[in-house]
Amino acid sequence: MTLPNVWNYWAVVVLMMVGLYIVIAKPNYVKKLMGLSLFQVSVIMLYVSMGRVTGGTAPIYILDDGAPRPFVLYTNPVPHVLMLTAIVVGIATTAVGLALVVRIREAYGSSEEDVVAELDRREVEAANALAAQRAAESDASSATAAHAGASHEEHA
Amino acid sequence: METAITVVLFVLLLATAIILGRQRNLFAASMLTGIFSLVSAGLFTVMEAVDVAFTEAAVGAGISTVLMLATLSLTEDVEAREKKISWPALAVVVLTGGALIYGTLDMPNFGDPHAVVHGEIARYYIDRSWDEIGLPNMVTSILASYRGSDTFGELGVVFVAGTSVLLLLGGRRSELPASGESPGHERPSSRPPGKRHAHVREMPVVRTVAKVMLPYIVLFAFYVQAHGDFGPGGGFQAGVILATAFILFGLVFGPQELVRHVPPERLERIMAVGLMIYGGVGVVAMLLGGQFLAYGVFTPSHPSHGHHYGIFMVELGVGITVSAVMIIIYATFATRRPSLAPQVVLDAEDRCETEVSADDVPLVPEERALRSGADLLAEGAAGTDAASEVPS
Amino acid sequence: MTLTAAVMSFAAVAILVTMVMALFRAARGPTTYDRILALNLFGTQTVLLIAVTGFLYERPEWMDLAMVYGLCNFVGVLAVLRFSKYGSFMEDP
Amino acid sequence: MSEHLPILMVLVPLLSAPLVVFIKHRKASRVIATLACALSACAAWTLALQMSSAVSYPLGGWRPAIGIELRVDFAGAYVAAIVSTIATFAISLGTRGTREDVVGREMFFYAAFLMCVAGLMGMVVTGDAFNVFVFLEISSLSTYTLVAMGKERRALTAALNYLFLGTLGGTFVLIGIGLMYQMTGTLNAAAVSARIREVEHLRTTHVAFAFLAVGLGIKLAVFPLHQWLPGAYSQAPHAVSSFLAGTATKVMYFQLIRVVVSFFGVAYVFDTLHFGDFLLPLSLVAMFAGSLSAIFQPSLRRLLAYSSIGQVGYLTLALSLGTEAGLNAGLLHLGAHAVTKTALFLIAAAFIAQVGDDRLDRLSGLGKRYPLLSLGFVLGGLSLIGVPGTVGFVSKWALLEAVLAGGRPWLAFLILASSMLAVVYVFRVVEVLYFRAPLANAPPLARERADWGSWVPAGLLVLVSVGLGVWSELPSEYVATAAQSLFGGAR
Amino acid sequence: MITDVLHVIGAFFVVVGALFCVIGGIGVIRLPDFYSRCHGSGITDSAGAGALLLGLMFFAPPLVAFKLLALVAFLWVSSTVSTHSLAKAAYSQGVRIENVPRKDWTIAPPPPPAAEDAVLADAASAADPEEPA
Repeated sequence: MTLPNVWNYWAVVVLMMVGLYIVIAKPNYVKKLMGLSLFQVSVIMLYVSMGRVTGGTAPIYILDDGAPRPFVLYTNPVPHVLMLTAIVVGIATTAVGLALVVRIREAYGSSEEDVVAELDRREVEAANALAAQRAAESDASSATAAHAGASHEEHA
Repeated sequence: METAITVVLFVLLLATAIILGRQRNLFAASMLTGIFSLVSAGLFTVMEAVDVAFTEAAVGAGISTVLMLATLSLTEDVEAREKKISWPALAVVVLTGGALIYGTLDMPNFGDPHAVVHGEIARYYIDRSWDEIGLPNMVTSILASYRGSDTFGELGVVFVAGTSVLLLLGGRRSELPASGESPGHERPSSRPPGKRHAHVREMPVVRTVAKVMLPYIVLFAFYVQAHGDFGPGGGFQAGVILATAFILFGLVFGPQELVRHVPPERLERIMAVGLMIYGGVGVVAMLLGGQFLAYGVFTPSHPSHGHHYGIFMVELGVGITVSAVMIIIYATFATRRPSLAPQVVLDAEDRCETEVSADDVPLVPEERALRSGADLLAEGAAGTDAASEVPS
Repeated sequence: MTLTAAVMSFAAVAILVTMVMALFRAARGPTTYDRILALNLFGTQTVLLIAVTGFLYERPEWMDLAMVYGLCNFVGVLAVLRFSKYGSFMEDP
Repeated sequence: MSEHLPILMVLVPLLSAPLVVFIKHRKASRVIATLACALSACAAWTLALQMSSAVSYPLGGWRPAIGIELRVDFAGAYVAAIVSTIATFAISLGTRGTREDVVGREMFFYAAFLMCVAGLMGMVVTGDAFNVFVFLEISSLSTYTLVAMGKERRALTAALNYLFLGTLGGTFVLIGIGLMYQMTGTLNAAAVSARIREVEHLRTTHVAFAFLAVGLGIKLAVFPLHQWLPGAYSQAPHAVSSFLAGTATKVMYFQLIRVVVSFFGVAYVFDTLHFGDFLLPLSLVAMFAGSLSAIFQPSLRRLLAYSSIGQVGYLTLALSLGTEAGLNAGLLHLGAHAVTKTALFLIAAAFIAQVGDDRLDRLSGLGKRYPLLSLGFVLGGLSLIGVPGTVGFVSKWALLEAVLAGGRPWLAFLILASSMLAVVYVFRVVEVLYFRAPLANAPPLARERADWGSWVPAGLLVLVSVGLGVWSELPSEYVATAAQSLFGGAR
Repeated sequence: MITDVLHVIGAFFVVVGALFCVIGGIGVIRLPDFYSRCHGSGITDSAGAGALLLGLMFFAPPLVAFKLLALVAFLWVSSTVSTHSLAKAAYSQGVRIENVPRKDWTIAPPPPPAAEDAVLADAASAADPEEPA
């Protein structure tokens, strides 16, 4: 089968996968956000290389005294328009992510995902232990109350 | 010649991405993100995508690097864990990459002019946008008029980003003079107490040069805003460059000075005004009988003039909101009072976490190894500049 | 190959070689300042590369793009000095 | 004025967000926000009721394929009406359950909420592939921030995890749209479905659909990709968690239906790609795993979050049948679950307002103390299970009919079995509320008096869910025409 | 006719600028310590960029020539300032010249003659590896 000349796309796919790997594998939140912006920039490269026309100039009309020169080969302007949006979405997500990382660093004392997950797990464990302990106490006290023969309705 | 430059740039990009992945010193990593954006913008230029290169350079190399560095000054600047391959991540990556490569097998050749993608609407825009709208830069005419609602949504995303950063970090701004509950308390900077640095006042060169250059950068931003119709440029790029000028001011003269000159309360209103201008232009078109954002209705006699007015107003709204949001985001990050919470480092066996306060001198051995390890990495072995490796 | 194309491609090759040298210094540089210096050099070379390729493709209006590169490069280096512990900007809060 | 309805639904919340930030008045921003959602709901309902056929609104005055076109069919109007109504109910809760440092800056909270509503409404009405991505990003970005506004510090980690997974999902959708554009050369839904015939055999089209499905799957919290949902729904402030529970996953589900039906075409998706065979096992696993883990959750909102994952399994099951009856059941269940789950989250919010915490051990014995609230929860729980007389039954019945019509009776048995699991976790809460003695040493209740602000919306929605159950022909008729118009007898 | 002369002068300046860039690049690699490397990078910013962009002006129409002039002015100002602040930061952080291990040429090196030529040859080839083929 004849392989189309698509090595450009393969190079972009490799960059995308490096970015995706950093997002999934690295525990540090700031490093993850860097991987995320890497991933988004390479998706932008995929779009732009899709719109490329060999020999075509940038999608700006070449004007000969006021009128566009006829029969000029332009690259496809539509992916460029779409990618202006994607770049802005990327920077917006990175800014919100970085703000969250700063808040997490202040609340937890660490910006590493495994440390934060560990602290969360301990917090939930402590809450469950407290609940169990409180339930045991209330059973004991209600048992003593029942034992003491006070038959009236137990109010909160 | 073009494929040669493309190959070199792709190699540079891949090298930067891999070094970025392995680099544990996050300052170096954020510098590498800046380089990655610059080189990718170079690649877009070679691939004739000039507007995209413009925005990627201004946003990627400019704003996002500065934001990451500002975040790192508020959090740790060294990644904790050493480098080890995580197999589940590799599996997901290989799976996704394989699917994408499988997808490229049926794609048309790179740069093939007869591909389907250049047929339909792209052919229409290239042939007709000069007669219908009359702007030399096709990208701006598509961006603002044909697909105007996309840009309206995009401006909404920028507005949400500004609102989010204000909601998340707007609270604890460090007041102007060094007040706050513990004026004496030193920020637990990782630098040893002995090595205080010269205050910025002692760097007159940078201050005067910044004062000289700032007006020209602002002038350049307005040029880019107006030039958007004829060449690469437009509302987004102009807004980002204008914000870069204010960020430069904030970098050189200090964030308090920036907040004093450009109070965030007023910026928040300006942020909202830009989006309302964009929406307002659309609503006026509706009131005049057309659909939302139908600029042709403004001048029924010859619609292309209506498009000129509409696109100019819309780009103005975009420029206002984008610059206000970028300045707000930078000011919020830079004036955020660093938390005094000690850094929590989990013991290797994850049994107990050692509450390590970064500013008590006797650092935990493992922490010191980590710290000096990073310095060693940064300062380089072979004892060169040994004096500069200050005992932390 | 017309004169301009030959000259421009020679300049482009020269700039790419300088970029590789800058990357070499960035990778090996003992102190972090060497890395920041290499970043600065890399940024300037990118500005020149865009200017030269602009002429190679007869699209001279790319100079705005080169201007933005220079601006971002300058702000990037100042930001590194302001926020990193290596900088001397850091005011005492 | 009425022909502008499709854009007004999106524009009113989208423009009132900057208005709220511009005015910067704490009390007024809440009134404006509620008014904006109510106006958007009125626009959606009038459009849904008075439209005879699919409405097309060309933005910017350009003809559909060239410019962006808003395309609202019966199903779109139905989902838009549900989303805006639930938004009005949710926003009336205001900034309950948010962090204390939001106090001075409620206007930003309302602005983010309005942008989230506008994003979701935009996604439902737009007919252009890339415009879907833009509105998806608006709603997702504002959702991450709103979730981070929760009281506890765990809301921050929930929001950041949601950001990572959600952005990966969004970028997968972007890749899918890119590949689809490369194959068909156009972005408009109708134009794409016309051109997809010629490129059906190409591998790039298969990969494009795969990426779109996985991306929307992440946003939809389909079983293996659902890790973000429990944390996000249980840590978010009350208004946000009840709004998201009712609408976020539902709009993504509707978008998946649109991708399958109006972008790629049912014949291609179900016959060449056998998408149904992938989706069926995933939904069955989701139904059982979601309900099973819901049983062992310590707090009420986490229980409801895991039950949502189970209910999403029903939705994807309905879609995987690939028939018009399946689509009808899916749309019906979308509406039923939206109303029911939002009512339950509102009740949970009311309990938290009274008790201060929604852990099940803190709620023990409150059946007698707050009979009205507990009754509301019971009715909501019954509708979740699908007991006759509630809206849940209407949709489960339609699902059973669709499954039986599809000739797979064992599926019907599995659906009933997973409904039994729903009975278990609903009864667990009922047992805690009614049959357990209140804790003697429980810390004092957050507030004694009934907090009517959070009780009224909850009560209203419960009445709606019961009412629709009784007069069940109201929703099922409308949805039948919607499914028929959307499906168009393709198979 | 006139344009050919302009192009020739421009080509000359572009080649000179490119060479300056390369020389600056070599300086950044081979110079021993940080401060002298600052000098190396200074060459590319001032002489290299200046000559190259001046050369490009000869090829450009008037408006673009003015843009190039603005670009040269901006580059000259910004890169010198950033190199200055970088050097100041390095100095305040204690980076000194004397702690760089330097080859002490005063000690008479007894390298065998063959080694001598090899070193010279290396130096020569390292000096201009980038002459185009």
